[in-house]
Amino acid sequence: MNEDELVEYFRTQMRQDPDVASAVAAIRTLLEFLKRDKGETILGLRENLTQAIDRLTGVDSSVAVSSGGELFLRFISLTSLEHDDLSRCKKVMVERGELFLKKISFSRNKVAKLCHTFIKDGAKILTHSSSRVVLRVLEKAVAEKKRFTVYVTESQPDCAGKKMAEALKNLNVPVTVVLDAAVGYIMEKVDLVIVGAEGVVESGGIINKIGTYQMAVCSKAHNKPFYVVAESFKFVRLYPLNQQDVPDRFKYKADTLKTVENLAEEHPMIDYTPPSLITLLFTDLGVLTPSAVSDELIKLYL
Amino acid sequence: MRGRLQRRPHSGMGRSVLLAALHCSVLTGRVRQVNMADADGGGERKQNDSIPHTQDGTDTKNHAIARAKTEGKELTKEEKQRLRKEKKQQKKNKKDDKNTPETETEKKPVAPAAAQQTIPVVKAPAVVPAAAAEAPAPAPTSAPADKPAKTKAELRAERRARQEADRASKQGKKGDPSQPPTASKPKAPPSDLQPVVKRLPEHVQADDPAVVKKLAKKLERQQIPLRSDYGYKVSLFSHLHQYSRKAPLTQHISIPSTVIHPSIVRLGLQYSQGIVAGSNSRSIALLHAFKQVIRDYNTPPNEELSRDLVNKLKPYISFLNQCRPLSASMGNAIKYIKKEISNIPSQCKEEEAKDRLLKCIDSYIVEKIQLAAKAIAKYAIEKISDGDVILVYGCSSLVNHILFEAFEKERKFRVIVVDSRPRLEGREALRRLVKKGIHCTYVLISTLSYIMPEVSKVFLGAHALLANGYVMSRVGTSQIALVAKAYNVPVLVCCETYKFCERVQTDSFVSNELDDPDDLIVTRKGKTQLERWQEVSSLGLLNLVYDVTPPDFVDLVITDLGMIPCTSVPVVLRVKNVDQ
Amino acid sequence: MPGTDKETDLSERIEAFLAELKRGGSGTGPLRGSAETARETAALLRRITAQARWSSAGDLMEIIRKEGRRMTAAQPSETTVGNMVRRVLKIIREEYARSGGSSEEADQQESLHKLLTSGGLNEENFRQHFPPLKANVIEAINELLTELEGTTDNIAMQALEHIHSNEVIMTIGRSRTVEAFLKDAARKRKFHVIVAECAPFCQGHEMATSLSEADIETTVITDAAIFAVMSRVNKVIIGTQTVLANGGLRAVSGTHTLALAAKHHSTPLIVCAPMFKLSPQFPNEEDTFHKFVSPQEVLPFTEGEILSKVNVHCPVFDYVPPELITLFISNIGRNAPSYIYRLMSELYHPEDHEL
Amino acid sequence: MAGRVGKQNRPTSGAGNANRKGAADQEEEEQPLQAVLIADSFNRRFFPISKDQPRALLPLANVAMIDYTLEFLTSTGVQETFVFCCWMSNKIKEHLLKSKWCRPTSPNTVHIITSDLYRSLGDVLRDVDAKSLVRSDFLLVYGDVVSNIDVTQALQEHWHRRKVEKNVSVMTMIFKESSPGHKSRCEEDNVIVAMDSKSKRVLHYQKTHGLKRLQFPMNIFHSGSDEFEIRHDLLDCHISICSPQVAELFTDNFDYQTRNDFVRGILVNEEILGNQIHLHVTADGYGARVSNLLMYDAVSSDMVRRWVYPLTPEANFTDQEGQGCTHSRRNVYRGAGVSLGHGSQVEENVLIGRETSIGANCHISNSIIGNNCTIGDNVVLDRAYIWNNVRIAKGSKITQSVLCDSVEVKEGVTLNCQCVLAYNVVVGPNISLPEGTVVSMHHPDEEEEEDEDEFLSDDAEVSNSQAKTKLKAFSAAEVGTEGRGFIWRASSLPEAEEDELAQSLWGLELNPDPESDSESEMSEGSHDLGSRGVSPELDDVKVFQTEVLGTLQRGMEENISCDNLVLEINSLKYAYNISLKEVMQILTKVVLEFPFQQQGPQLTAAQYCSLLLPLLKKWAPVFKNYVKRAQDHLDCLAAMEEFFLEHEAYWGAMVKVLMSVYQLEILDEEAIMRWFSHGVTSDKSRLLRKNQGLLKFIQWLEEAEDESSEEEVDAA
Repeated sequence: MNEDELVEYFRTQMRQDPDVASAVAAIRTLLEFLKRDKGETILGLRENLTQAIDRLTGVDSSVAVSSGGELFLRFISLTSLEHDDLSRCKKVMVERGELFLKKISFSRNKVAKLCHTFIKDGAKILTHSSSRVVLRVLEKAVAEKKRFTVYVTESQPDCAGKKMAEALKNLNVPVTVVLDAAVGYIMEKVDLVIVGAEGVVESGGIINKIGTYQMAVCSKAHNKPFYVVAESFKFVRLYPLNQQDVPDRFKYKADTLKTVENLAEEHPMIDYTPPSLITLLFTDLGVLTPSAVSDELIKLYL
Repeated sequence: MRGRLQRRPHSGMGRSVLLAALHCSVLTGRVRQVNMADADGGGERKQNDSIPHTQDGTDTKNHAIARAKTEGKELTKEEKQRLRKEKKQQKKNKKDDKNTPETETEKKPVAPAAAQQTIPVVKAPAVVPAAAAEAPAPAPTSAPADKPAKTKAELRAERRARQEADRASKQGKKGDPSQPPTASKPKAPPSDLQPVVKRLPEHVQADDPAVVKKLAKKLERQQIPLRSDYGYKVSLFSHLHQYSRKAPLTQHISIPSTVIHPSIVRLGLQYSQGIVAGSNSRSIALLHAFKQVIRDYNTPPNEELSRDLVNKLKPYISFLNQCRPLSASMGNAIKYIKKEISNIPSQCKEEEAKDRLLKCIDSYIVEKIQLAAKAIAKYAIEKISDGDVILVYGCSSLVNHILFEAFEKERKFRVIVVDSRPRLEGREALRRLVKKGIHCTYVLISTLSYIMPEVSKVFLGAHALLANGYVMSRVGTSQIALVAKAYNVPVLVCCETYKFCERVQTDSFVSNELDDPDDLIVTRKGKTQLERWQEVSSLGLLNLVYDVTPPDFVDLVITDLGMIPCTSVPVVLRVKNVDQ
Repeated sequence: MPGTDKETDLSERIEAFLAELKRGGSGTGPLRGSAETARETAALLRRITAQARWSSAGDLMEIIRKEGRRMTAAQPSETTVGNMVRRVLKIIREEYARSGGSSEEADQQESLHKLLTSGGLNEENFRQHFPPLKANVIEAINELLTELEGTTDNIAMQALEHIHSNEVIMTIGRSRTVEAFLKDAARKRKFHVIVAECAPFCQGHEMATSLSEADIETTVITDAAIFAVMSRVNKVIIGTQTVLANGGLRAVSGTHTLALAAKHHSTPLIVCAPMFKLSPQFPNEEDTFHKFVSPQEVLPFTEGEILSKVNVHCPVFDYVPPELITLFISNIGRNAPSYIYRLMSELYHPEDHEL
Repeated sequence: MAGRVGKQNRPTSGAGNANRKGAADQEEEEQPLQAVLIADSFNRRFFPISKDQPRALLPLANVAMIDYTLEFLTSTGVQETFVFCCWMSNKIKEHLLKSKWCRPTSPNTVHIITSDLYRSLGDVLRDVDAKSLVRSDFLLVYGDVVSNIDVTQALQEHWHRRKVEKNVSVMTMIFKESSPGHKSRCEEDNVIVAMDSKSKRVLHYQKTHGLKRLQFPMNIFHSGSDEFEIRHDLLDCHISICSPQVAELFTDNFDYQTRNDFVRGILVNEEILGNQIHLHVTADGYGARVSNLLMYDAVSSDMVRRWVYPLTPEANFTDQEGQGCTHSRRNVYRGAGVSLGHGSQVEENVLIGRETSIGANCHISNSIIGNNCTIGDNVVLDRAYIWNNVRIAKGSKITQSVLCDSVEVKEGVTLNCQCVLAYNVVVGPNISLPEGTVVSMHHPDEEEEEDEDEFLSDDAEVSNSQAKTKLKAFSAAEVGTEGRGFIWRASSLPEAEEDELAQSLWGLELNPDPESDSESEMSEGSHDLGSRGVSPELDDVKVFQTEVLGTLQRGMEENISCDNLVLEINSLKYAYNISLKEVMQILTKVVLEFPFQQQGPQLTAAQYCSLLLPLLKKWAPVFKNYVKRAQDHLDCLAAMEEFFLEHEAYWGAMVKVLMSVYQLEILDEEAIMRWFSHGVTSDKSRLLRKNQGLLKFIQWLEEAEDESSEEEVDAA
């Protein structure tokens, strides 16, 4: 399976169900790649996979993809430890991979189940941009006969917020789209903030659509709880100190990275929200305090 | 009938109070021994007298040092000379006091017996308490039998007192006996007329024996009994006095009171019993009492009113201060009166002078208190919008007034009344609001953080606004502000400008007031935990009266001059001083 | 037949316990200290394990879950009950695993690692039957009980590490743990304790009297004076009713104010909390979080007609967010609030978080 | 059942025999505490509701009342309870059998004893005695008592008393302190009690309801007790601790029907029998009996406001499945599966039963809604008590009403205060029921034939009435076009019935008359002041009067300017919040009495005048200040008249007084004329008007007037 096929496969994955997280898509692709891979040695296999992952991140620069990729690699290496015989090993890998995919497909519901109890009847919720997980949580809450109103930031440049608002309207939840600049204004009247995340970093902070940070700062200033909902496969081994420290490959679109040489003029697509601003993270591993995140990652990678 | 009598300066009321006092002293063994204590106290005082006057100087000096200790400030030059002045002043006092009794006797043919009693009193101070102490002797009473008698007398005294209070406060359109009082020391005024209020008052340096002794001496000169501290005092507050409500000052007053005007005695009793409480009602009551005094005053021969009257007021003031430390508002009121008195030209006729003073006082009440309240209400109502949930604490007459006004203006809001032990003044506020038909919720201060999320605005009353922008108010106010800040709820403080005060204070310790510690005792489910706290040496009860709220908790101060930030209090003060 | 007799006897005991819990704390929070409750619960569970009919660990866990649910329902505010049930469940899991030979007690916490490595979705069904299991479980529960006995002392022992001589310590209400803690310290050091009375129940008064008897210089203040006095306090030591999963507290009302005041004067806030008070509950505005007692406590019935027009609330508990807390002192050591979640995962099995 | 009985005598084994009465000390240990619960009210207060359901089973906060009572008994340590039912006994039995009380594990064994012969409390207790059910002191309560009082202390006292002097104290009644005017005080059982302060012995006991004046027998005053209290601040919890003798006594005197009879009886021939009744007054704890719908309203709201803690709605003490509900801010309770439409406000003190669905933009406050109800959009509920399976269509408005099970309210119906819709009634659409309407599926006429066979008891033949209802048609005018049900109009009943019905549902005076509560306000005012000092017994008006007097006197002596006087008086006015009218009357009175103050009461009219007139002149400004509007004039005159009516001797002076005030322009002639022609209140005042001088004066006035005013006079 050459690179173009790979990319093609990835793209189709994304296209076929728009509801899938890019990380999941990446993992699927890699699994496919693994199946078709002709490598003899485990080392070779790793080589190819790493290349493939780079390729994918080249296509979609989101943190999720790379986190997915890393996870997959880790998974390969872990399993490869158990069996030395490649062919058997591959078999195990494949089935476990399927299993893994199966498991993480539940994760959103798990998150929803954990989180909806924090939305009390008549709550006013502020959310940023559009996040599938957040949407799922709110769906759950509606199913629980909870009444709440939602403010969604329009979230320039791609106006993803509008999409979110639409989705919520269909649930007939009263929803208002607000300007990104209106976060400070609106914060006063909301009860809690819920945002998704593209990646959850080791510090327990998150990387998410640009504008999340300001929202977090604002909510801190108003002592409003700031909740993050994210599946565990978004955990990524990365420790940004501040916005500067976030690698460019995440900050900017893949193609912009290729085309533009002076990034100074470019708008970053994501920002980093430090753990101190986050009240709680809801993941399929349970409700975590920011400090618990690194714990998880340590458990996984050490 | 009684109504008439008590209004007569030298009969009726005065007597009834004193009777009450006597009864107490007759009946309760406790009191008797207090008297005894006084008696020896008297003896010791005699010694002090014998000490040559230079003593005074040293006294003042080490008292000054003491103050330096307590307040942690070094003596400024002008303070020094203040002290000097005061020394002179006191010498003068002596003279004045000498001839006050005469004046008394002259204008009191009604009770010559009293007059006779007085003269020895002046000569040998020790006799007064002694007499008081002997009084019980002829009454070999069986306690139970007399108890009712005593209580009745007390009752009468206090009923009168309370009515007085109501009247005074109601006249202030905002009377509520339950409003928290203030006891900030009167600020040092510019005019050098009243050394009494000029010094750092004794009631914030109870820990300095020199000062205490000095106070005792002064009082005795003015023939005012010294009130003895009660119970074990918490180490941090040993510089403050702590009195028991059960031992009112009036118990020690010989009958008939020679120096203290009955209306003042009554007022004192009301203060010390907390019947008149709340800075507004207290000030109004004070002003009315002074009106009474002035009415009954007539200038002794070869004295001029402006001088003599002021001197006459002095013992009264220190008496009241004994009953309960003066509040900032009272301080300002006194300052005002004294100024007015001193402004009276010497050639002016007595009658018209008195008339003029009375008018001044009335106008003070009207302008500074009643109209101020109106103005504040006008501003405050703008800040109350429909659907508001307003949190109030304790029972501030001003805040209540505002809420009433707002309610009459058909504003739709509900009120959360927060209350705190031991005074539970909130209940009074609650009753009033509910009676008016305002929708109320009632919680205790401990559950503040539960209720706060519902609240949209916090309205607080104040007892004094200090020059550094701190708000001095009923203890707990600062806590409310703190929590409100934590929940981003705006905090509005309502305060008339006559409560502004040049003093500065950054914590609630330096100058505060301790109320009767017994108030803390409660009985739940038939058990009284603190019953015998006196006997446990290591146990102390702290019944603090005030605290100060740092300006950064307060979003807005509503005064009769409009809405200002805490920080611009000094500005207002300057303006005031200019126009005064 | 003895079996049924035991059964009825058992169920009667359970009922009695439930009834007690229901009436538990008509006013001043739980009538008995939560330590006691914890012990009783554990003892009862042991009895159940001993007397109830069960063949496999699965059944036992089912039974205990069932009873556990009822107990917690009986007095939602008394979280220790639920915690004990969880502990016991955890014990059963462990014992089961051990007798099963598999040492998969390494880490039951759901984790990414597990997500990747664990083979298959098949959950342990605890169906196998091990004869010695019963004995082992009971044994383990006994250990738990002994641990419970020790908690207060263990905490008290650490007192001297935290209290230096003649400092001013503030506490609120009455916590037996804190009481022991301070008294222990008082044996060596002189210091001054300020107790906030915590109206309307005024447990503070009891606290003060008992401290002063151990002649510690004690001062009782009203709740209103907390902030005023805080500026002179250099440590705040409080007990709590529950430690929440996020490191926050569910403590007697007034504590939040106290904590805020402490924060404002940046005074360290130390919480003495035995492990059995850790509860996997989170402070969502869930309705079982608060506990309201009769308004009688606040506004007497004799207040008359205004009562029908006034709403009086008397919540017993406050939520204190973790950021206001400096340190936890538990019977197994001292932790920062951020570490609580870890303890949580050690004590309880994630699947038992909701019974 | 057998099993239970077996269990029941396990704890009480050996103590079964009833001849060991007295000797309370032994009994304390050995005897289990017993209780007699009467699950019948023996009156028809809840008709027509109680036609379909016995009162004890009516839901209060979605729990049958009897369950509260049983829970109360159990929590106070009662181990054995005898439930006596009469009306619809089978229903009660059924209910109890499937309740938790009859579970084997229940700590409180419940025996159900049914008979249709019970007509009163008396009958029951006689039966208790006959069956000799009770072995020792027992608790006596009704099936509709809601309480959380802990009676253990009372029990101790009771036992102690009985130990000290054997069998003298037969009963201890439990009362709760609560000031008059308290919402959950039932006007009907307002009692006034004279009790010995120390021994708590009842000396006199009287229901005050409907009494204008009270009298006390002399003997209570010179009875041995050196100190005794007469209390009206007590709320009867209808809980009493009885010794077994009580039952016997009931057997002995067949005329005892109610506890009231009993108490009165005991007290009357206390000397003869030497039995005493005691009182236990508790300050904390809650106890009340739901004796009518007003009380139902009060108790329900107390329940929701948590006064009966720990018996709160969310506690689910009956532990039935799914009864549990959650409690959140401002006392809002929601059962499982409750759904609220958007924009619906649940204000405060609301309990919503499980599976109930509420539409959009509703506004609900202080209400209790049962299970499985359906409420449409834009419904407004205030103090509505809605039982189970009720359907309310959109746009309805319900205030302080009771809707029984499976009632249906169609669109746009308005229920005004104190309506009652009994079971299965349908009303609407678009109809407004006037205040106090009672609608039932039973036709009121059913009553007549029932009335013969039954007296006060609820038990009645329902079967035949069913048939009747078929025949009768529902009037659309009354219950709406689609309505089903008959209005129980008071008029449709004979006189006796009428007020009984009026009583039966909503207590007596639906809203206590203003002055009564105003005065209670006043007393409260003084009371709370008392809390911070001493409570004055002086009534404000009096004080005010003396104050005014004082002021004026001083005014005299120190001739203070009138303005100042006015200032004084105003301040006083505020101080005692006296209305302007009163001020004027008092002022007038005071001034007129002033001469007496100066010279003592014995004055001739002439002297009096000579003294008074200068005063009037002096204080004219003061008067003017108050006498402005025409009304004031009249009031002033009225006051004068009043004064002179009291002092006939000075009628002569009156004219002069009037004259002077007229000349001082304090009063104008119309006013005087008006007063003269109209003001007649009593024949004495008519007499007054006959007074020669007055007539002259009036004449003089008339002459002084011109045409216009003359017409006026004619008109007047």
